[in-house]
Formats: sequence, C-alpha cells, structure tokens
Amino acid sequence: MTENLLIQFAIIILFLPLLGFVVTLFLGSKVKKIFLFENFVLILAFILSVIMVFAKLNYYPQENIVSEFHWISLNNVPLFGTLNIDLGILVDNISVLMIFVVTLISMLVHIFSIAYMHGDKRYNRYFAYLGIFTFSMTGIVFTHDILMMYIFWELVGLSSYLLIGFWFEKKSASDAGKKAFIVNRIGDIGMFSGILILFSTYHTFTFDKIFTQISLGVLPFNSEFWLTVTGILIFCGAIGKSAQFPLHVWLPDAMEGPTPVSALIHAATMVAAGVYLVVRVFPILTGGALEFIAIIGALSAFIPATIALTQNDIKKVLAYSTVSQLGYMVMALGVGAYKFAFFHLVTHAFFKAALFLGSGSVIHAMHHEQDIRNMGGLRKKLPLTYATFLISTIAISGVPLTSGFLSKDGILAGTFAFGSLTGQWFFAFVGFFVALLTAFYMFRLVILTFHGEPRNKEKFDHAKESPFVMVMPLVVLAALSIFIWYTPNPFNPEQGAFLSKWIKAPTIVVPQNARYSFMKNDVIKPAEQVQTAKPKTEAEITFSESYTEAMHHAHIPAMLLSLTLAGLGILLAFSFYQWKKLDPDKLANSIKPLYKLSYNKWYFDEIYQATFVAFTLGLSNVLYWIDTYIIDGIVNGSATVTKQFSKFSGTFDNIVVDGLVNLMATISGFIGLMFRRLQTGKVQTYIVVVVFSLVIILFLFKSF
Amino acid sequence: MTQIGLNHFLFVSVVLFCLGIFGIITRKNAVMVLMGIELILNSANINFIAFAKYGNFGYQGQMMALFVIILAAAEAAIALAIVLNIYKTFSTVNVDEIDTLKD
Amino acid sequence: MNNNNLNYLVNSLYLIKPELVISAVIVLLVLVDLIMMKNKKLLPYLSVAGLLVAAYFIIEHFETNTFAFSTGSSAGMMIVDPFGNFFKLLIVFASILVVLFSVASTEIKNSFDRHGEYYALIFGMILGMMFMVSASDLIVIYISLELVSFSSYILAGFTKRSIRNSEASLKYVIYGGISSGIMLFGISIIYGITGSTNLYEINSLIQAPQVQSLTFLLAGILIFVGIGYKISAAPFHFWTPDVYEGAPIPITAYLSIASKAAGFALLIRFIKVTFIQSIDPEGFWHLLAIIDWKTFIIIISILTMTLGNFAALWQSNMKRLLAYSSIAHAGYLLLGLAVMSNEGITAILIYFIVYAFMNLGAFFVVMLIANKIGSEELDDYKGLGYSTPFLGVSLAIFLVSLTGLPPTAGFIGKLYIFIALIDAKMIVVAVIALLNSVVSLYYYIKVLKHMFLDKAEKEIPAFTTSYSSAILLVAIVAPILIFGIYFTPIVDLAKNSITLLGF
Amino acid sequence: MQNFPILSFITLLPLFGMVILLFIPKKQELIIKSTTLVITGIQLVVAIFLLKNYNYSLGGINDPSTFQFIEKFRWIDISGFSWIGKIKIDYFLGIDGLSIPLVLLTALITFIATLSSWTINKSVKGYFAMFLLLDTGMMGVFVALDFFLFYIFWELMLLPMYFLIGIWGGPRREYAAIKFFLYTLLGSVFILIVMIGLYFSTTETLADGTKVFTFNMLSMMNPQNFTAQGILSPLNPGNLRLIAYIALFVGFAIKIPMFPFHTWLPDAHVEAPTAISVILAGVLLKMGTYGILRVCYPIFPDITRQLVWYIGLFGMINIIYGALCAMAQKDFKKLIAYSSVSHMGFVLLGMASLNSMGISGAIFQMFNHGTITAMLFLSVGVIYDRAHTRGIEEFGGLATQMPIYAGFTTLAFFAAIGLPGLSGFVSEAFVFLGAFGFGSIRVLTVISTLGILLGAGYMLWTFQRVFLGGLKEKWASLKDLTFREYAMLVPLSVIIIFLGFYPAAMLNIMNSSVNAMVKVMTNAQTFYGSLLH
Amino acid sequence: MTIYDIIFYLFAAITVVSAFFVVTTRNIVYSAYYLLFTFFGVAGIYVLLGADFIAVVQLVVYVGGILILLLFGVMLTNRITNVQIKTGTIKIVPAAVGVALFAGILSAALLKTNWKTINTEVPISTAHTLGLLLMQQYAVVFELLGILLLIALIGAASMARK
Repeated sequence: MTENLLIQFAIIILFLPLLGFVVTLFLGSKVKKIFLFENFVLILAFILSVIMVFAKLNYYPQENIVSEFHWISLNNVPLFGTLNIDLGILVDNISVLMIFVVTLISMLVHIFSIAYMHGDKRYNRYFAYLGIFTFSMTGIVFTHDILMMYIFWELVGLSSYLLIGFWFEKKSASDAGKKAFIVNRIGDIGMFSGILILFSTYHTFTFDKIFTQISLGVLPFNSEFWLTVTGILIFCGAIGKSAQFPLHVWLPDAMEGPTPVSALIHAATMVAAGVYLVVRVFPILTGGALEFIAIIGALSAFIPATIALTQNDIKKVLAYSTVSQLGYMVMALGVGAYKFAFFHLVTHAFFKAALFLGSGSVIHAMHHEQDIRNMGGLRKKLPLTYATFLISTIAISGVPLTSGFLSKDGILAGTFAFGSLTGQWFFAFVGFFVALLTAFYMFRLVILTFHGEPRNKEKFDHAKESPFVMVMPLVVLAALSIFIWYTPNPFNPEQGAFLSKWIKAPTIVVPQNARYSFMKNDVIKPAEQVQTAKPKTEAEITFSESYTEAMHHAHIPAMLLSLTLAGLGILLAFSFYQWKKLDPDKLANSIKPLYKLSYNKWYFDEIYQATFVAFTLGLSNVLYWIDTYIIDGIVNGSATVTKQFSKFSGTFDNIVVDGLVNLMATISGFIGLMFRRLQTGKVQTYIVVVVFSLVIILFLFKSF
Repeated sequence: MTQIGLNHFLFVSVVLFCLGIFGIITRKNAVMVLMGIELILNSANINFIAFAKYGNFGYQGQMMALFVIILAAAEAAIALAIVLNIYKTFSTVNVDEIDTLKD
Repeated sequence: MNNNNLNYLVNSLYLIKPELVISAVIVLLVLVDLIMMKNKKLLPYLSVAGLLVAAYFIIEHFETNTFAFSTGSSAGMMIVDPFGNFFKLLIVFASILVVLFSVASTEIKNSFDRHGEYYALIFGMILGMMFMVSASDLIVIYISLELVSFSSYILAGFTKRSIRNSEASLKYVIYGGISSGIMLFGISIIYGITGSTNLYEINSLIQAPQVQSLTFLLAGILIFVGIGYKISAAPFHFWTPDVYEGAPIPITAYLSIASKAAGFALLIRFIKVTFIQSIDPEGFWHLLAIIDWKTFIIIISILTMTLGNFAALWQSNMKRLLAYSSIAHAGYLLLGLAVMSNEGITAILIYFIVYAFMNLGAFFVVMLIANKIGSEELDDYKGLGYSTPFLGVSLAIFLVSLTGLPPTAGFIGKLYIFIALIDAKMIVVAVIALLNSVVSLYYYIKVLKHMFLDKAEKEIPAFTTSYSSAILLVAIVAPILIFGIYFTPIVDLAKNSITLLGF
Repeated sequence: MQNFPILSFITLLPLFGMVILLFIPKKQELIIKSTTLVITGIQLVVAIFLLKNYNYSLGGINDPSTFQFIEKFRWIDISGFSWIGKIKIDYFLGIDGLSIPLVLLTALITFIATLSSWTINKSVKGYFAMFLLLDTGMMGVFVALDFFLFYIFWELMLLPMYFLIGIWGGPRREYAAIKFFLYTLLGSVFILIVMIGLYFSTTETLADGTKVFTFNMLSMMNPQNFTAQGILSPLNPGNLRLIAYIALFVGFAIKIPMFPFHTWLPDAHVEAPTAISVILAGVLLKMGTYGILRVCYPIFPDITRQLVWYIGLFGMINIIYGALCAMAQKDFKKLIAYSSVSHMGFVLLGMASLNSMGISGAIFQMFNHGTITAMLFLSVGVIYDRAHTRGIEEFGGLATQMPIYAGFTTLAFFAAIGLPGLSGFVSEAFVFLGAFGFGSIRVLTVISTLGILLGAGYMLWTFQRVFLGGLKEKWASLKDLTFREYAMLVPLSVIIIFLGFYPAAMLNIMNSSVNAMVKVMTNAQTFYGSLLH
Repeated sequence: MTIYDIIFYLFAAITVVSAFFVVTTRNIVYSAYYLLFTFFGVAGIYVLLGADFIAVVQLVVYVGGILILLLFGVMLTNRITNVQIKTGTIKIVPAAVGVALFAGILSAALLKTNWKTINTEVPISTAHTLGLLLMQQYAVVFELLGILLLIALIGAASMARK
C-alpha cells in the first residue's frame, strides 16, 4: 500500500457517493430499485475506508500524505508573483478516522433508511440526497485547504437543506430547511471573512502553508489581535454548522427532516464538522480565540442541556442534547483538550447516531408519534431498540465502560486542568454541571419512552420491533459505544491506540505571547535548546510540560466527580420518572420561571423575533412619513426585521429612487406645459411675447 | 427749443414705430393690424431718409425708402387678400377669434 | 451711362445664371398655365426640369468666388461663393422633392385649377431664397426676405377653403409683417451709424473703435428678429407650430427645410461678414466686440432647443410635433454657429444635408398617411405600423434619425455639431444639448409607440403606397442609412463649401 | 481561413439574417423561427471556433499586437485643412481575454433566447428581425476596438430592444420600454461626449509620420498619444479627466445598472418577454461593466485609481440594496430582476479591487451571471407560459407537480446564491478575495459579504413559496418541461456545473488579459503620477 | 424758431397725433382716415428732409394705393350699417407696458447716440439721380422687386379669386 494508493483510495471514496447521487437522481424516476445502487456505493466506500484506515494507521502512522493540484492558476500576477489556487487531499490520522466514522454511519443510515423510508413517494430522491451529503462530508474530511473546506461546507449545507425540507409539503419542514441554511450562512459569512483575511495575508488556502508562514511570524495586518480575530471568524463557521450558541436555533427545527437524516447529519457528522474545522485550524488559534471558543462552547453546552430537561418531543430532546454535546467538544477545544475533543467527536457520533436511529425506530413503530408523553413501556415491544438505546444513553451519560465515559472524562479533566493552570474554573464548573444534567435528561427520556406503562394504548398496541435492516445499524452503533474499541483500560483512555498513537495534538504556530500560557514552549534557553536538540514529539511542542502534568493530575478527580454527578443525575431521573418519588410537576411549579424558561427554549426564537421587530418599529417611526406601509406591516407584527427592512427598501426604491426619476419626468412635462401656455393660438399674444423678450434681451445685453 | 436736428426726426420715427406695434397688439380687426404694420414701415422710412440727409450718405437711404414703399404696397395687397379669405372662411376678421391652431 | 457699368451688369448676370433660370421658369409657368388651361400635368415636370437646369448651373460654378452687382469700390450687392452655392443646391434639392411631394399630395391635387400659381409661388420662394443666401447688401437681404415671405404667406394658405390653411396664412402674414418691419427698423439704424447697407462696407467701417456699440447692438438684435423668425429661433418662433400645422404638408416640409436653410445661410453670412475682425488658423472667428454674438446665440439656441423639445412632449398632432421638433433642430443648428468657427459652420452644413433628408422624409410619410387616413392626429396613427409597415418603418427611420441615434445620418449631423462644440471647449453647452436630445427621444418615440405598440381603436385596412411614392421614399430613406455608416461624401461636400467670400 | 474576417462574420451574420427574414413571407412563421435558430446556431458554432483558435497567452487590453482575429481598415478617411478634414475612423475589430468570454456568452444566450422565443406568436417576423438586429448590436459592442464603432453598436441595440419590450412585452410594456430607452440613451449621451473629448485629446501617428486625432481605443490607452492641449489629456494641467471619467462611468453604470440608476431594470425585466429578459440580463447588463473595463479603466487608469473606493462603494450598495429590494418583491420576475442588481454589484466590487483576482472574478461573474440569470428568467418563463401569472404568493408546492422543472430551478437558485460546485461561487469568491486584498475597499468587502446571506434569504424564501409546501388545487394540471425547454435549460445547467467544478476553463482564457489590465493600472500610477509633479 | 422748425413741428404733430388716433379710434373707417393724415404728415417730413421724389411716391402709393386697398378691405369685411365696424381693443395693459419699455429703450438708445451729422445743401430734385441709380447700381434690386410684385400679384390674385 503506497502513499499514492492511499490518495487514490481517498479520491475514490470521495467520488463514489457523488456517482451514487448522480445515478440515483437521474435514474430515480425510471428505475425503482436504483436506491440499491446508492447503498451499494456506500458499502463500497465504507469497505474502502476501512482498508484505508487500516493501511494508514499501520503503515504511515506519522505521515501527512498530501496530494494537490492547481485548481485555478492565475499565472504571473502583477505585484504578487505566481498565484495558484490549489485544491488537494490530505490523508492524516484525523482524516482517516473521521472518514471511517462518516462512511460507517452514512452506510448504516442508508441501510436503516431502506426500511424507514419505505413507501415514500420520493424514495429514490432521498437516497440521492444522502449520496450528495456523503460526498460533501467526505470532502470536508479530506480537504487540505480551507477553500475546499468552505466549498464542501456549503455543499453539506445544501444537502442538509434538501434533507430537512425533504417533506417539503409540510410548511414547517420547508421553513426549517430554510432556517437551517440561512442561519448557517450567518456563520459562513464569518468563516468566509476569516478566509478572506487568511488569503489576503498568505496568498494561499492550504493549511500547511498558512501554518508555516504563521510560524515564520507572518501575521494578518502584522498584528496578533487580527490573528485572534481571524481565528474567531473562522470559528463562526463552526458556530453555525455545529449549532453553537447563539446560532443553535436551527438544529431543533431541523428535526423536521426524516429521522435517519437527523441521525446522520444533525447528530453524527455534519454538525460535528464545525468541531472538525476547529480541529483543523487549531494551530492558528491564539489564546484569545481559544478562550472565546471555550466560552461559546460552555454556553452551548449549558443552555441546551437545560432546555432538554423539559422537552417532550423525543427528537427535540436528542437535538438539544446534540447541541450540548457539541458544546462540550468546542469547549474542550477551547481549553486545549484537543485530543479529547476529537475523541468525543468520534464517540459521540456513534452513540448519538444510535440514539437517533433508535428514536427513529421508536417513531417508526409508533407510526410517527414523537411525543414521549404518548409513549412509555415500549421496552417490551421493542427490546432490541431499547437495549441499544439504553447502551447509548449510558454512554452519553458518561457511565464507565462506555466510550462516552472515556471521552467525556477526558474533556472534564481538560477543563479541570485548565482551571488549575489558569485559575478559571468556570469551564470546569459548567462541564460537570452539564454532565449531571445530561445524565438526568437522557434517562428521563429513556424512562418516559421505554419504561412504565404505555400512555397511548392504541399506538402501543400497534407497535412492533423494527425489521432487521433497521435494527442492525442500531446494534452496530451500540456496540461501538463500548470502551473496548478505544482502549483496553476502561478508566484510562490514554492507554488506547486511539489517543496515544493515532491522535496527536498539532503544533501550535501562533506567536508565543499570543498563546495560553500553558501552551508556550517551556522556558528553555535558546542555547540549551540547540544543545539538547533532541527531536521533540508534537505533544511537547504544543503544550508545555506543566499542562501535561496538570492533565495527569486532573484525571482522577475529574473522573470521580463526573461519575458522582452522572450517578446523581441518573438517580434523580429514576426517582422522578420511574419510581415517582419526586413529582416533576411540583418541582416545575415551584420554580416556575426557570421551568418556563427551559420549556420555551430560553425564548431564543422569540427574542430574535422580538428584538428585530422592535428595532423595525423604531426605524419605521422615523420613516413614517415616507411610507405608512411599514407601520401596517409591523402592526400586523408578521415579519422579521429583514423582511420589513427589505420591504422598506423595496418601497424606497419605488418611491424615492424611481420617484426622483419620475419627478424629473414630471418636471420636464411641466416645463413643456409652461411653454405650451404661451402658444395660445392668438397671434397678438405672440407679438406681446416677442416685444417683451426683445426688452429682456436688450436689458440683458446692455449690461455687457 | 433747439435747432431741428436728426433727433427730432428719430423721435417721430420711434413714436410711429411704437404706436404701430401698439396698434398691432391691441386692435382686434385684422385690417387695423395691417395699418399698424404700415406705421412701422413708415417709421423706418423716416429713419432712412433722415439718416441719409443728416449723415450725407448719398441716395442709398432714399433708394431703400422707395423700395420699402413698393414692398409695403405689395404686402398690403397680399395681406388684404388673405384677410378677405379669412373673412370668407371664418366670417370674421377679428384676429383674436382666429385661434383654432394652438396647443 | 457708361459702357463699363453696363458690362459689369452683364458680367454679373453670368454669375446669377441659376437665379435667371428660376425667374424664367416663373414666367414660363405662368404662361404654360394660361395656355394649357385644362392640363396641369405638365407643370411639375416643367418645374423639375427648371430646377435641374438651375442645379446644373450651380454645380458648374460651384467653386466660383466673387462679387456680383458691384455697388462701390470692392463689394457687391451679391456674392457668388461655394457657401451660397451649397445652400442654393440644398434649396433646389428640397424644391425638387417638394414639387414631387406636391404631385402626390391629395391636398394640393384638390385645388387643381390653381396649380399654375402654386408652382409659380414656389419658384418665387426659390428665387427669394437664392438671393437670400447670396445677398451681401441689407437692401437685397430685406427684399429677398420679403419675396420669400410673400410667397410663403400665400402658399401656407393655398388651399383656401380649409380653415386651418387660412388661419395659418393670416398668422403668418401678421407675424411676418411685424418681424420684417422690426428688422427694417434695425437696418435703418445700421444705415444711420455707418451710412452703408453693404455688409462688407459696414464691416470695414465698424472696425474703428468709436462705434456706438449700444445702438449697434440694438440694431443687430432688431435685425436678428427678422432672421430669427425665418429660422424659427425662440422667442421668435411662435408662428411656427401654428403655421406648420395649418399649412399644406408639402409647404410645411418646404418651410421647415428650405426657408430655414436660407435663413441660416443669411444669419451666418450676416454675422460673419459684418462682425468679423480676424480669423485664426484654427478656423475660429474673432468677432468685433460690438455685439457679443456668441453669448447671444448660445442663449438663443439653448432656449430654442429646450422650448422646442419640451413643448413637443405634449403634442398630439403629427405636424405640430414635427414643427416643434424643427424648432428644436434650429436650436442645435444655432449651436454650430455659436461655436463661431469654420468648423461649426461645417457642422451646420453637414447637419443641413442630413436634416433635409430626414425632415422632408418624415413630412412625406406624414403626407402619404394623411392622404390615406385624412388625419395627422397621433391617435389616428395607432396600429399604423401594421397596416402599412413600409410607411411605418420609413417613418421610424426618419424619427430615429431626427433623434440622432446611430447608425442613421442624424447621428452624424449631431456628432459634428458636438465635435465642434467640444473642440471649442463649450462642454456645458454640449451637455445641455445632449440632454435635450434625450428629451427629444421621448416624443419621437411616442410616435413609434402609437404606430407599433398601440392597438388601433378601429381596424385600419392595410394600404399600400403608389410605386412612384415608394420609390421616392426609398430614395430618401437610403441616404439616411448610407450616410449614417459612410459619411465621407457629405462631410467632403460641406468642407468644400465653407469658403465664404473674403475669408 | 487565415484572412477570413471571422469577427465581422460573427457580428454581421445576424444582420444578414435579418435581411433574409425580410424576404420571407409573414405567414411562414416556422421558417422564420428556424432561420433565426440556424443563424444564431451558426453564430454559436463560430464563437466556439473562435475559442478553439484563441491563443490564451496573449493579453490584449492596451497592446494592439496581442489582440487576436484583428480586422482593421480605414473606414472614414477625410483629409483636409483642419481637424474636421483629418477625421479618421477605423473599422477595427479584435478580441482579447476580456471580450471573448462575452462573445461566447452572447452567442450562447442568443441561441437559447431564440429557442425561448418559440412561443412568440404575435408579428413573428418583426420580432425575429428585431431580435437579430439586437444580436448584431450586442456582438458588435464586444468586438469593436474603435470607440466610434463601439458607440454605433452600443446605440444600435437600443431601438430593437425598445420594440422588443414595447411590442411583445407585458401589460405595462410601453412604460417599461420608454424607461429603458430614455435611461440608456441618457447614459450613451455621456459616453458620446466623453468620446468626442477623447478624440480631441489623443493622436495616432500615421504611416507618413503625421499625427491625427483618433477614435482608436487602443491609441487612447497609450499615454504617449495624448496631445498637450486636449481637454482630456493628462498633459494639460486644466484637464477634465475626472469629470469625464465620472460621466463615462455613469454612462456605463446606467447599463449595469448601478444604484441609483437601476430603476429601469425591474420594469424592463418584468414587462419584457422571457427571451428578451434573458438577453437583457444575460448580455445587455454586461455591456455596462464591459464598457467600464474596456474603456474607463485602461484609458483613465489614473482616475480609476483615484475613484476606486467609490466604485467599490457602489458595488456594495448594489449588492445589499438589490438583495433587500429583491426580498420585498411579490413578482417572481421582478425578484430575479433585483437579484441581477445585486449580482452586478459583485462585478463592480471585483472591478474595484484592481488586482488580478478581483478583476478575474468580475469578468467571470459577468459570464456566470449571464448564464445563471438567463436560467432563472427561463424558469420564470416556463411557469409564466403555463400559469400566466408570476405572483410568488400564488404558487406553492410546484415541486410535486413539476419535479424536473423544480430541479432545474433549484440548480439555478443555488447557483445564484453562490453555492460551491456551481459557477457562481467561484466568481463571487474571487471577487471577495480580490476586493479584500485591496486595502482601501476592505471594509466594503466585509459589509458586502452580507449579500451572500441576503441572497440566500430571498432566494430560498422564494423557492419555498413557489415550489415547496402543499400544491394548490389550481396548479394541479401544470405539465412538466417540454423538449424545447430541456434544450434551453440543459446547456446552461451543464455550463454552470462544469464551470463550478472547473472554473479554470474560463479563468485561463481571460488570465493573460486580466494580468495585462492589472499591469496597466499599476504602471499607470508611476506614469500619471510623474505627470503631476 | 425758424419757419422750417414750425413746419416740422406741424408735420410731426399731424403724423404722431393722427397715428395715435389710428391705433386708438374704435371706428375702423375713422382709423383709416386718420391713417391718411399720418401718411400726409410723413410725406411732409420727407419733403423737409429733401426727399421730394419719395414724398411724392409716398402720397401716390400710400394714399392712392395702400390706403384705398385698406379701405376696400374694411368695406369688404364689414357691413357698413353694422356696429361691427367699431372694433375693440385687447391686451391694452401688456401692450402698453411692453411698448412703453420698448419705446424707452429705443429712444434712449437712438437719441443718446452721437450720430455723424454733416450739414449739406438740400438738392432741388432727387428724381433724376434716383432714376439713374435704379437703372444702374440697383438694377438687380429693381428686377428683383419686379418679380416680387409679380409674385404678389399672382399670390393676391390666387388668394382673392373664387
């Protein structure tokens, strides 16, 4: 297996789903069974990726294999010199691991969907869309430059739009698709601006070349501040895609899409792309940028977790949980727990996919009933689903022996270490608190869905276990939520090849004084450095030894604390919902405002709506005299600021700009009319005018 | 009272000229308008002859006056023919009533 | 009295052969009319033949550059020079077309018993205009002007029974009478100051600095009233819309081209010969400071074109619209004069060639349409583009050319005017003129809109034009398109014609 | 083949076709349509042939020797004593990397518009005659290198356009047509005046060594050719270059259309028949930006540098303003029209960058906007032909009824949003990258990125209202695409996708020219700067 | 005050006063008669200026021709017994203002001008000289006038006949 072959594998994996998409789309209406081709393609891609992961990790564990080509060549550009825009493929450990996750889950979702989507009138189209999504996601994973990242970034946005709005006959579905796309675009603008800064500074998009130049001290606008800004701007892309606060509002709505789609896109892969992006650009993130990222991550972890406590839609709970978990990862990156962030990305992908597919199985069985208040007791009817769902729930709650425990614990340890190094304990606090909440609401979900008595007898009676193609993926994913795949020691993830060999923290390239203090190279005098001149491992260069040490120390307390909290959460959940020792309604009543806040999702949608409308009201009062239209529009209170503002500018265009033009025309006409008035048809009037004009002319010329 | 000079004649001429214009503007009857035109022509003629005499310019001025008189006659003939024609079609010769052509 | 003098007269007669031909044709026309009481068919052919002969003589002596009918030591009553010959040729050309139009005109046909007078009067006008363009003495100027006027008064009211005709005629005669009276008064003042009526003599007399400039200014402007009325420059244009609308269409066409051309020739000669001080190698004139003609002409021209264009916006009668359009065009033409350079004059000449084609063509189409539908109202033009596509397209080409859009000759005319303006660094004026031409688009396009875009209220049966008219029309349309793309010939002609005697 | 006047051929072929049409009887509508199709088809083939024989390495712009397919001979040659005698005008055609994309675009769009015109059934002969005349005008503008010739072609397309909108347009067609005509004429008036000013400021050296004034654009670009006293000559201390530049720019900007001269566009688009909207948006708008790049930039590089911020500013305003206006529209076609305003803003912004990337992006965006907007208008036309309404609110759920149509429209919409993988993305990205790279308009660029968001907003909103949701009862009988409509939409889709994946195909063509242009702008600073001091 | 002066003032007064009545009298026939006096006055002024031939022509042409024509015009266009023979006046105010202004400018300009004046003897008779000039120097004008009269004749005849 040569490097070249790896690249070729990557290219094949990249384009196979595209082939599937094209074939399925164009033959979709002609050939009924074409979806099988799409499935076949995905299975093939998965097999290839397995081979690839194996080959890469075994034969080239350290190398970054790159292959690039000039996509666009601007030749010898004045002032710049040669300017090429390259696209390329980067095969490194992170990308192969990620591609494994993506193809695996994608394949499972494909298979799951065969049964789940059966009978849909756009059955083949659905698979085509899955194909284009997989293609785009693969592109994100393999890219070696940020432009290609952005390209595929947008393409996943498109496929997400198509899939969320797959049942576009429902207004809520098409609304959700639109919302997802537009909210994502807000983030993308930030990311694009970041790319603009990068390109205008470095004249390249390639990560490696950018890193090299930064390490040589080339900074945007020669300022570390702008490097921070660049980092934050690029992170904006992640905010959108990974549904981080404050752009998280689209993800719950995105649950309008088919459930397998939610599993694939809105839980496992696409939303994780944001995290993946930060992982990729991690080396250029300054301390300031990381801190910003950590804060956003913390807020995103906390707020949705609180919302998830009170939601009754099975998919909504999972959606908020997803946001929360993504927040974890982002926060982890922000505090420097790079490896664990990626680790959590992988583990989360599996168990969250399992949860979603499990919920899909439930929904399928309940004939598209999503409200958990109408469920209960499904354990008996859907044993396999229940089992896999439970395993995944345990994993997400961070109970030992699961993958979730390993990764989450790492993150918590990271925040703990960060707190101990910098004295900022906020992130640790949030992390642990959210761990408690997570355990609670996840078990609430499990209990309400599967345990207890069926609350909707009729639907319950009709429910039956899903067919094999649906259950099989659940089993596979649940299996992957067990610790054993990652580490032999269920309490120390670092012993596994995954963290110790496969994933390495990257070299930080930002200037020393712009880093977190603990990321600075250890104070080694230059002279000594030359003398010692030992080849440094990456970890050493990235983080100071103090960090490694702190991390080491943080491990045990963090583990214990998180275990306790998870246990507490589970206990609470059981006592509330299973054993009914505590009454959730009573509690809700006693803290009514908080409950309402949570239940109404912190009023984010409403706030966005209200602030903009209020803003528009103020604006319109000023502009009242121009157009009473706007007032009407706002009194009806129907639209957001953009709509209103656009209406305003539309009428502005009609009335003012066009009006000016028409005014010119009117004036012209008026002048014409004035001239006409003289033409009375009475010859003597003409003569009077002539005499007067003679007088005027003479007077005028007398002054010369 | 000064010696009668060029200016006296010019003054008469100016008065005639302005009265002519005044007549043209104010009189309704087309024939009266023509009379106004004749006044204007006469005033110019006075000018010509007065200038010729006082400037000692020779006979050019008188020549011009002669031509103008002839032209005036021709013009009067044509104008009257037109006025008669108007009278046939409009049954009036009041200039201010003849205004079918206008904006 | 002495032989020399007589010889001189005879020699001068050689120089005015075209005029003599025209005079002879007048007499001939009257005689033929008397002899052949019943058959009037011969008259137009006779007229055309006479005009062709005149044209031959003009071309034969095109390059002649001399005085005729000398009054004193140097200057003469008349000048024969390429500039004048150019205009004579233009007048003859327009006359031929108008005679041909008249043959096709229903209006004229209906008064068949007076055809002899009709053509005689036209020839009277031609003669007057020929004298106008070559006059160098105020006496000749005045008399030729009156000759043109008298003929046109009658022609404007030629179809006597028509209310519009009679009214046009009356207004024209009153307005014209006053204008020429005012002009005469101005001439008398100039005579009083200089003691001469010859333009060249006046010019040499007023080179002296002690000239009474205020009085001279007064006189100049009073004279301008007479010329301005002929070229329908604002504010002396008022007769134009009414007379154009009222007069028979061939006569309207004729007034809009020929008498305007003669007026311009006269104005140019009057200003240049009388007030010139020197002329620089670039062709720019340096006029005497007595009258600021440049400013005056600029003001008048801007006023004229603005008034013409804006007033035209509201017209609903095609002839009236074209009347205002011709006022506007007078404004553009005046700009060429305002440049006060040989280049500007060249531009005017080019413009006139083009303008003759397009304006005559437009009136011809209006006439042919009026022959069929008996109306010139724009509302009756609705849908005409479909019932008579040939006339519709032709009129479209004429109007586009009048707007001055390439690739029609109208563009070339305007282009040269603007070239002259910009060369003289009169950019603001050029911009105003160009904006005016944008305004003009509106009303020209309105006609096209009526013809092509609007539905006819009542169905107009498709109609065709006679072959002779069609051929004539094509003969007018073709040059507009050809000169629009290849304008070397007209520029060459204009360039060879700007030699005025003495400069 | 070497000496075959191929540019004249491609330009005058439609005119020739028009003459042929005039001899076909009015009733033979099919023959008339087929003839037009053949003519435009030949034109397209010739355009592709041009591309095939085009040498990518030659730059053009201001260097006459690097133009290709040059045809040059003296057209007007009047000799005499002063300037008026020495007027010399060349028939001068040639193409470089700046014009060939637009020549291609014109040929392509015209061909497709011919197909789209198949539904015309009112005075077919007149329509196609005007159509072909318009074609000649458009093609001529893109190949003419003599300013005078350029101007003639520029004006030539006005009248046919007026009639095409005015006769075959919608209910308010007369208003729209006259508005279009007046606006563009106003613009060309400014161009005319600057053209004459330039004529008096530049000379060309003839073979015998004498210097004559010239209309040759390439001579105008050479600073050595300026006369000392010309009003637009930089050698003249009191020159009016700034004012002239603004006038010229406004003249072209009206065509783009640039805010605040854009109001003719929505009206014209809404009223024009589909094919004409396609041409209007696809080709005519490009004439404005092409004019700026071809004339304003190389002839006035000094002033361009001075005013570039304002160009960027107006680009930004166009982007944002157009997008906001689009969002407020209820008429499908008007929305697309406003989106054109927004998209042309990208072109302006790219031009303002004065670097290779931005200008490449601008030209590429011109081409892409041509294809994408053509497709959008065709889409509107498809639905209008069937439903006879364009009210966005009246539709809904069409994706169920007409899935293939919805598919094509989706493609067009997303291309318009600038989705990667489709051509619009590359050009917009290039515009932004270029513009951001130019320090003085950096802030404008960042604000302009909002346009991407707004674009997604109004496009998706529209898409949702028209295609998604439940199908309304009354549209249940609408048929999906016909073969002819496939023939129009498929080539455009293929181009959009192809250029999205392989933009180099287009960017390489223009690359040398863009670099040459940037060089002109860069060198200008030194040259014109030295003149001032 | 010489006899010359007195005669001048007499004629000037006749001219101006009768001209004033011409434009103000309501009765058209009266106006025509006042016009007769104006023409006489002008002829007198011509005599004073030494233009005897012109004065005679003035009397013959104007009084004998034009005035008669005008009277015919009045008669043909009005029935004598009708009150319409009185004609109204219009636009008095604008006319008065305009004409006054115009008159002011004219007289200011003309009367202030410093004309070249040379005192000369008044020739006995001008007819001979004028005749010669007419046949020699002004021959072309003379011929032109001839044609003009022909055209006027044709025109007037054409207009006036049925």
